[in-house]
Amino acid sequence: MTGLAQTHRKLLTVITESNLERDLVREIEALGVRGYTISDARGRGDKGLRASHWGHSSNIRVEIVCDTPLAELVLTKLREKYYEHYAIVMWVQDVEVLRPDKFR
Amino acid sequence: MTGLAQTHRKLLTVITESNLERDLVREIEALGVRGYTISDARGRGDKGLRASHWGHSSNIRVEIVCDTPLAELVLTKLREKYYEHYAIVMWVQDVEVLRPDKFR
Amino acid sequence: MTGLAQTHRKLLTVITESNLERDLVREIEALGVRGYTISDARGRGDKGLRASHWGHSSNIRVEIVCDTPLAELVLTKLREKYYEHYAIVMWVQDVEVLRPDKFR
Amino acid sequence: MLSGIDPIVLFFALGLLAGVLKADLRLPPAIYEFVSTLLLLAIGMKGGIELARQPATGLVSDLALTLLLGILLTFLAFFILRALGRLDRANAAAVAAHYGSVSIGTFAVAVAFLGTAGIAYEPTLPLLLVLLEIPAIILGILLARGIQAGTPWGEIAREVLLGKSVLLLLGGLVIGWAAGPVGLEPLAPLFFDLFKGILAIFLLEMGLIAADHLGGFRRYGLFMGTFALLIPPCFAMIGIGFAQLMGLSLGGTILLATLAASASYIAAPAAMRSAVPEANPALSLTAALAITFPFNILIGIPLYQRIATWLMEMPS
Amino acid sequence: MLSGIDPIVLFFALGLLAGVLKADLRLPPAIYEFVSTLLLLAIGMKGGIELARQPATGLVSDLALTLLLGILLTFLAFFILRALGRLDRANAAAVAAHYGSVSIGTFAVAVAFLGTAGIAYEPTLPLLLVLLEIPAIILGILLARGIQAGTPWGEIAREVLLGKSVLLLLGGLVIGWAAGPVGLEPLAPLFFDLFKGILAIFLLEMGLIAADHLGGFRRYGLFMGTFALLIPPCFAMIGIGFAQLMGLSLGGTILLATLAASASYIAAPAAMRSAVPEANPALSLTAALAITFPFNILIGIPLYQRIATWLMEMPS
Amino acid sequence: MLSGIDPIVLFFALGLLAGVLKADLRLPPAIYEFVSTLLLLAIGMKGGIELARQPATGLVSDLALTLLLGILLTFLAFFILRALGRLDRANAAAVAAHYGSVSIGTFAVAVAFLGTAGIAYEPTLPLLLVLLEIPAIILGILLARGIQAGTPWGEIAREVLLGKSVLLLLGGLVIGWAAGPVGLEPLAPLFFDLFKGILAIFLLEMGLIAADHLGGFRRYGLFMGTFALLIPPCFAMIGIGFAQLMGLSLGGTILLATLAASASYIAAPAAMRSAVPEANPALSLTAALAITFPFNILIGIPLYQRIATWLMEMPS
Ligand SMILES: Nc1ncnc2c1ncn2[C@@H]1O[C@H](COP(=O)(O)O)[C@@H](O)[C@H]1O
Ligand SMILES: Nc1ncnc2c1ncn2[C@@H]1O[C@H](COP(=O)(O)O)[C@@H](O)[C@H]1O
Ligand SMILES: Nc1ncnc2c1ncn2[C@@H]1O[C@H](COP(=O)(O)O)[C@@H](O)[C@H]1O
Ligand code: NA
Ligand code: NA
Ligand code: NA
Repeated sequence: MTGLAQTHRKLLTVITESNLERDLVREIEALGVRGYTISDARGRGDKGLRASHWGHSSNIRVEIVCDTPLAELVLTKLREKYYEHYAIVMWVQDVEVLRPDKFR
Repeated sequence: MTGLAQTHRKLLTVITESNLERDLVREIEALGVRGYTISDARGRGDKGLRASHWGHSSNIRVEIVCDTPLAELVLTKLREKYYEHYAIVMWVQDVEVLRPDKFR
Repeated sequence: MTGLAQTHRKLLTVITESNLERDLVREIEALGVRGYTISDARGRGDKGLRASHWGHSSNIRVEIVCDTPLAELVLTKLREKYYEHYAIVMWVQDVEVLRPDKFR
Repeated sequence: MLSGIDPIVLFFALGLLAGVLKADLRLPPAIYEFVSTLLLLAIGMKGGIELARQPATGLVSDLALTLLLGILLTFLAFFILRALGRLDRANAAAVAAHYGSVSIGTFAVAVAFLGTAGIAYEPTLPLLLVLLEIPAIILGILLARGIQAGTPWGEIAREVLLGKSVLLLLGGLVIGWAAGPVGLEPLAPLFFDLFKGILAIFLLEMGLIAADHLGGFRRYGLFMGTFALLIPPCFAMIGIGFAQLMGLSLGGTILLATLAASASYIAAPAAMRSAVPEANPALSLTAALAITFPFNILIGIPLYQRIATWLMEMPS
Repeated sequence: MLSGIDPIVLFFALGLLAGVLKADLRLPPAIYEFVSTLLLLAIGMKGGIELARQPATGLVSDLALTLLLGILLTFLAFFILRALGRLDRANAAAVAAHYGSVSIGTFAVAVAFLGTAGIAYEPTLPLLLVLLEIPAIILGILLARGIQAGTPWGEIAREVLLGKSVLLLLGGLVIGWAAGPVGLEPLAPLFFDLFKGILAIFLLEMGLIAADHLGGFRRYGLFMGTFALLIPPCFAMIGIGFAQLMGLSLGGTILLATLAASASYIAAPAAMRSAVPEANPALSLTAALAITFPFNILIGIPLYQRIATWLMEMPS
Repeated sequence: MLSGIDPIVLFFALGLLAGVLKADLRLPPAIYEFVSTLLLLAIGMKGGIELARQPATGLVSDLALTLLLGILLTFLAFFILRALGRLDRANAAAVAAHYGSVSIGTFAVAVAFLGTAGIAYEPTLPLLLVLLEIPAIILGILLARGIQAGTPWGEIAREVLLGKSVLLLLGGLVIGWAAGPVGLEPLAPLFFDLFKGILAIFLLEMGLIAADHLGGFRRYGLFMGTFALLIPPCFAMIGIGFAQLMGLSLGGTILLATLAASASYIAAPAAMRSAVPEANPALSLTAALAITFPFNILIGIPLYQRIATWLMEMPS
């Protein structure tokens, strides 16, 4: 885009078990993430259906806009910590942002 | 991105009527989609405001990460089945993923 | 993508205070936005944690798919109106859409 | 003090007013679900208790007549909509399905009215309510699509028969019948003592929802408005006729009239949306929710009560 | 067993404790909405019933005095915050709007206290409550922005007058008045019998919310803490004075004192956020929710009751 | 009319049926939260009131025996699962933690049963319930991981001790004790009169949830099914034994037996998921929710009641 939002950042999206919310937030804040957005979700993946309307098996959808090194760091750490035993999926996209200072 | 999440996939986002959820899920699973994420939404489009806090007129937001052929297949089929009579909007983006095996 | 969804548009994502919903919708509709999707969210940013389960401090997540000029217009206007005093974050991405006529 | 006004009707008016003024008042969907669950269970359980007290007689013929009533009303509505309203086939069929079916909220208000007036009714009425929900929906689909090969009848039957309202009404009925009046006593504070208060909250929400649909009024023109206003009293008369055939009491007659006069805004819309997608859902919903529902609540039920009383007190 | 402690206060303490300990206890927003809707309707209806029983006299002068009280309290708060607290104009105006306005939760607790103590109060109090909500908010905006051209007064008036609390209180009042004590009897189990239980749940939630805001305490320093602690008893005295001018009974006096002492945490924050965005919302909310609300609940109301009793039993 | 059937059990059956038929019936999570909050507070408050009436004696030894019971049951379950079921260490430990801990929903049903039967129980039972929740979870983690350096014991303790159920039960207990029977009277309509109705709604939801987990049945084979079916009565016998050691009344004995027989599906799953992530959560949940819970509700509690009565009426 011209002019306005020309700074490039990464948008990292994480879908995982809602009971991990507290732990995951603590984790990413420790890694240096200063901003994130969370919403509730349900879905299906390798670990089966996670759509019960009960806390036990619903998902959260976490979005983090940050620079590439931080995105890679978060990706690596979350993979190490949660991939083996938890329902989790992550993907990365390019985004343009205003006020790059807000997104490290 | 370097190293980590270098496999490319498509992210297909579908916004449609929440009462279609059960039907749509059955449809995409039949097409071979093995993973998807759903959250609740509201909005406005050609079919008017869909923001009542009542089941009749709220939306869902479905995200599917998969490879290009599957994304095209899903896009075609959903268009054929729902475009004429239902409130529905779809868009496609590029994403980088870890563990490409999870996303066909 | 081949054939199907080859028209390019912008996806503008806005995260902001949920109490702004009514005002912001009026604003973007006045700017010419004919379609948008809203969902509820929580998160953290420069203005602190916005995760109370109480109306006062929760967020909304607004998505607008439109052409580049409109995206820039919306971005500029929202920045002027809300950036100084409200918790707000925006980012822009490229998307491919079917039925380009639906997205101005 | 306006004696004689039932306060639950005022709750509907309050919701309507708030909705029209676009006030910042809305009940979360979870509360709507909760409140309607309680009402459905309570209505079912009331019927079940009475059934345990005095077993139903002549049930089979009553059920058959009820089915017939549902079919008749749907056909009638369809032909009026086609002939006078010049609606296309799909829309006429969808609207007809709404008016051939019933509104449980309207039924609950009528039950509350009878309670206040101290008028008893047959315990089978909740059963008739369930039965009256169904034929209109199936017929509506048939009228719209003909007997096509592709129609997913299995899926449609499942959706209708396993809908929330059928399940909770029948479930309540069986529970009420199995546990009997004594067994249900510990549940009475929630389901029976709070019934009218819960209904008030429900009607507040219904007012808000109806207000959302008032806008459709203008769009669909004079014919639909007239239709939505005149069908209820006409269908109520047919309902009274069927009640006489069944030999129902005064209370039962009022309730059957109310059922006939009411239009579905839960089961029918969901079924029509999936089976007759080419019909405009706003058309039926506006008529059923924004016109017929308020009419029945505010004017209809007292009217049907008066007519039924007058008819049944006539020396025969 | 600590006789004399009202258990609803303990629910607030439990919520506060759970919040401070960051325990995994939270009531869904839908429940908060439900519970506060019930409380608002119940308070309104109680007033309406009494109004139907004994029509209000001298209402106009009472309403005028109430408006005056709201204006006076807001000005007072503003000047203290500017002069002693050295807050900038926008923040001083925003906080003043909170303290000139009222807290319905605090009012509900006072109503419950009077109920337990068997003290009657004038049926017009819910009306005064509604009236007291409004001038502070408008004045707060004026104090912050002056009489500017761009101020969307229409929008602001709409937001305040059509806010949830005004609508439900007035709606309840009208319903209570129109239906009268007998008409409302079937609604009593939900709205009146459950009142105190519902209030307990509400206070549990308020405790959790207050705990969320305790953190702000440190940040805004000693002055705001002192302000939030000393304003309530001072404003309560002014409220007692106005109550005497209106000739209110003991119950009415206690309630008006409580209203004056309380700070808004629903209507005022929403209005200030949109009309005075440069004010820090956390500042007012911390003061109103984390300090003034608990103070009034735990210490204030019994204190005002004692003072009012003592004053009114004095031979004049 | 099937006299003798407690209707709340029928609500569970209705939910189960609706779930199995994949009917369109679901209670919003907010309602589940609300309903379980009310139940936990009510159970706690009931205990607190009794405690205010008749202070507990021999409490310390009862608490010690309860801890011992929790430890014993967890070890027993672990060894059976390892030796007979050939489960790996992590899964055996996780399932054992569920069965050594308790289900509050099951306890609530037993309390309701005793209420109907007019059988009193010791006021300390809610306290024992809280205590019985804890050792199994800690032991389960120890059995899975050994005494490792990295275990975040602080975090785990916080999660267990500040879990919703512990907090609301203990909070209710303290409130009930502090306010006493008279002070709590105004809260009785919500917490005590509605108790059984609220429990019915809770069980309807539990039926829906259990149905969701029935699928796991097939997957985990015969052993887990048998385990989930036979452990309850065996553990109930051990519970009865401990009750005799404590000298509990008939009601207390039935409740302790029920607690021992029940398997946690809230506290334990959450703790195991974070502390023993390599264990399959579906395994424990299927057993606890889809088999053990229904068994206890439908067959277990009446059975334990009969056995306890028979034992305690024996001349000693
Ligand atoms: N291909 C996919 N596209 C979108 N979301 C997915 C996909 N696969 C998994 N998910 C989401 O990620 C959660 C965890 O996935 P899994 O670890 O594969 O069970 C699922 O419950 C879905 O919500
Ligand atoms: N341009 C758009 N950008 C984002 N979401 C849209 C857009 N247009 C439509 N939507 C969403 O898609 C739903 C259906 O759109 P429609 O079929 O145009 O009524 C709407 O209710 C919106 O939630
Ligand atoms: N870097 C980020 N990535 C994703 N969401 C963010 C980010 N920063 C802020 N947000 C969201 O935007 C809201 C407002 O941000 P702020 O204005 O920085 O307080 C926050 O409450 C978050 O939900
Ligand atoms: Na009808
Ligand atoms: Na005040
Ligand atoms: Na156990």
